[in-house]
Amino acid sequence: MAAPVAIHLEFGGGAELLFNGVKEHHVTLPSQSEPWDVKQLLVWIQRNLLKERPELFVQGDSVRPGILVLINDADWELMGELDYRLQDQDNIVFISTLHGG
Amino acid sequence: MAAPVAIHLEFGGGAELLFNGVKEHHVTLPSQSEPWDVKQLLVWIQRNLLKERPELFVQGDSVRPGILVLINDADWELMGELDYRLQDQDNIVFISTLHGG
Amino acid sequence: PLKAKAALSNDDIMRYSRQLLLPELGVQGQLNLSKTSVLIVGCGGLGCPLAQYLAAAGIGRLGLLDYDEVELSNLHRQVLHGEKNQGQAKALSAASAVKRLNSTVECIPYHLQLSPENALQLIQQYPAANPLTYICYAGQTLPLVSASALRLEGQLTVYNYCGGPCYRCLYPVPPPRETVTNCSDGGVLGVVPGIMGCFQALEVLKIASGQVSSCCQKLVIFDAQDAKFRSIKLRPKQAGCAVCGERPSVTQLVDYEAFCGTAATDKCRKLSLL
Amino acid sequence: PLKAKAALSNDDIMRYSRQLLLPELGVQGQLNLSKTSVLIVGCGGLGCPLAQYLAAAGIGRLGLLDYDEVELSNLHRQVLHGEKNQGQAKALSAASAVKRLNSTVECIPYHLQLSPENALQLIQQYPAANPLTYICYAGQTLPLVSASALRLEGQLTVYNYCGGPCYRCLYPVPPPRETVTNCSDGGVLGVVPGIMGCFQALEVLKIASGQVSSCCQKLVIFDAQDAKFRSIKLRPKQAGCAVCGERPSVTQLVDYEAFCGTAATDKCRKLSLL
Ligand SMILES: [Zn+2]
Ligand SMILES: [Zn+2]
Repeated sequence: MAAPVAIHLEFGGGAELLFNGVKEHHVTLPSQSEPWDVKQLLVWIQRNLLKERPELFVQGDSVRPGILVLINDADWELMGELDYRLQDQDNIVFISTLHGG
Repeated sequence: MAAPVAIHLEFGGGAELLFNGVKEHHVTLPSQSEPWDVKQLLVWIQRNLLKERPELFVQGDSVRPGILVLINDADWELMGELDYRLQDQDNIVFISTLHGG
Repeated sequence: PLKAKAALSNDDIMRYSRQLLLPELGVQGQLNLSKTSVLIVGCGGLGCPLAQYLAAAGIGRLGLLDYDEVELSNLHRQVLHGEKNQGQAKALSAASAVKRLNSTVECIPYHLQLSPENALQLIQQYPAANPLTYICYAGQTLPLVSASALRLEGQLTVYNYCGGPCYRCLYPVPPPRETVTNCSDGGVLGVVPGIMGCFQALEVLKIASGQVSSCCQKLVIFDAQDAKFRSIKLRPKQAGCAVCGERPSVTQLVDYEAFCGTAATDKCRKLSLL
Repeated sequence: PLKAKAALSNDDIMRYSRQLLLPELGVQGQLNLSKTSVLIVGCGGLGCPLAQYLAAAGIGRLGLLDYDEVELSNLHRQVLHGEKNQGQAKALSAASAVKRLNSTVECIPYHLQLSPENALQLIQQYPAANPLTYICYAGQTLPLVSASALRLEGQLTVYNYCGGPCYRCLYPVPPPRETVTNCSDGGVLGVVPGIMGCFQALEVLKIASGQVSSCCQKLVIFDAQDAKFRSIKLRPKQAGCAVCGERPSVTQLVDYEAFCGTAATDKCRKLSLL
């Protein structure tokens, strides 16, 4: 069994609008048989936090195009993307690309 | 005996010009009988780092008016000023107030 | 005194439509802006973008104070002025540029130097709902959004606000005159005061519209070389402060510029605002 | 092609004196600026301060591209335009404002919409020492300083620079059209693009003068509500990228705006620059 994982989630660039406008969430992912990875986190977010229009947040088992995922202030592409294993106190940011000015 | 203390010094707002223009310095303060405080640090800086015109950096046993001291991103007034005891890995910033624009 | 608008006109609604959409501002925030007077001290590198964005956003009254005339060496950073304004008073040049952008802003140029004698009188003309003023005097509670820029660095602080310090709390002793470098001596990349002046405008707009400035009791430092901002927690208002403390010894208006050590005829003096 | 200046004129020395003092710029940096051409795509909330500060600093040539006309609802953030310019092409209005500030900058307004057809031809007119251009095409190595601003947030990235990604590396699949919010729908506080446009100008000036941008392989995020900047490390240039990778499948110019999902007639489309 893997222990519960406490992480800090942030949504920005408009992605927070899918979460009642709340930008920061401190959450604890429950204990489960295997370590938590980002792929499982996306499922957990959909079930527990997402308030509306899931198609604007996920596409298949990943985030929808135009949302960048940042793990501890680095592009998730540098960290293993969906396979990254969450550590306690990780900071995960989902940021929607802005257009306009 | 207190162990050596490794700290990170930064100079900005023009104060770096008294240190050959070098803004960041990683230094290790040697072991001594008592713990290092900011007052002793000022003496050490004068002896070991300061390149010119000490009167533009110190006045009496403190920094000259117009220089703010920041300890780990907080005003030193919140931290005990000259009496603050340095901890390993502390970040100490000396910043000269800018005028103009 | 600035009369409060009861409602937005159709033109106002059109002009400000993109910001009225913001829940953080909305109609009430816009009405708050329209009844706010701001005195901008210095129409230079900081004052130009500050005046520009406050006027664009619909501030009610803008006092534009500057003693200098426009010179060619100003134009690399003082972007409200044009080549044709060389020799003209900066306060007047800035006022006409602001008028071109938003004629609904009441715009008052002051071609004079702030002094202990005229400062109080000036401030009394800015007694609106959210008067922002920069003068240090005993018992003051008026916020001052102050910024500076030199070389590739900028600093910003909101004084006299939310329990934070006044200028004198932070600098109880004026710096020696020879330690004060100005833009004439040290140089400055024009877009650095551009960024800092916009930042001032942002914080003024928050305060004036009824939001809270996020720079309360903070010093923001900008390093343009590394493109890094750093936010420093400052000391609170000091009980022993000679200006704002419990037993103030400075009960007259302080000559702020003299206190800061910048000379009166300095061509690039401290352009704090408000 | 822009002819390189051999030396600075007396007027140049006077005008740029405050920035010539900076060791980071100096005479060589100023000469580098004078031989740089920059194409600014969009003369709106970002393009206005960007054009203003690039012109003030002495960039050699400024292409100003915009398809729209000035409207009243632009003026809360598009500070180069004035009330009298309503109905005029933004490219022309911006060009005359820039001329007022610095007549020595070669200023070329383009009242047109960027398309795959005209983009290449346009870029070929910007082949100076440091051509900055924003078009994604195979094998490109030209830096693109891109920014955006919406509501109270801003983002900035330098693409195609120092081993960092191109736009396509970062966003291999275009976002669904319905997820792209623009300023007309979402609103924007005018000074937020002001800050981001100044920030773009800073990074363009670094690259154009021969310094290194500190935003290499980074995304800078600005939250105006909290007055916080955050810098994110991005992925490097991707070997498998369809545009800049080892076996590019996109070998024609890409319609960048279509790729980003912003409609051609969007009144507040992506104002990236370059
Ligand atoms: Zn005080
Ligand atoms: Zn690529």
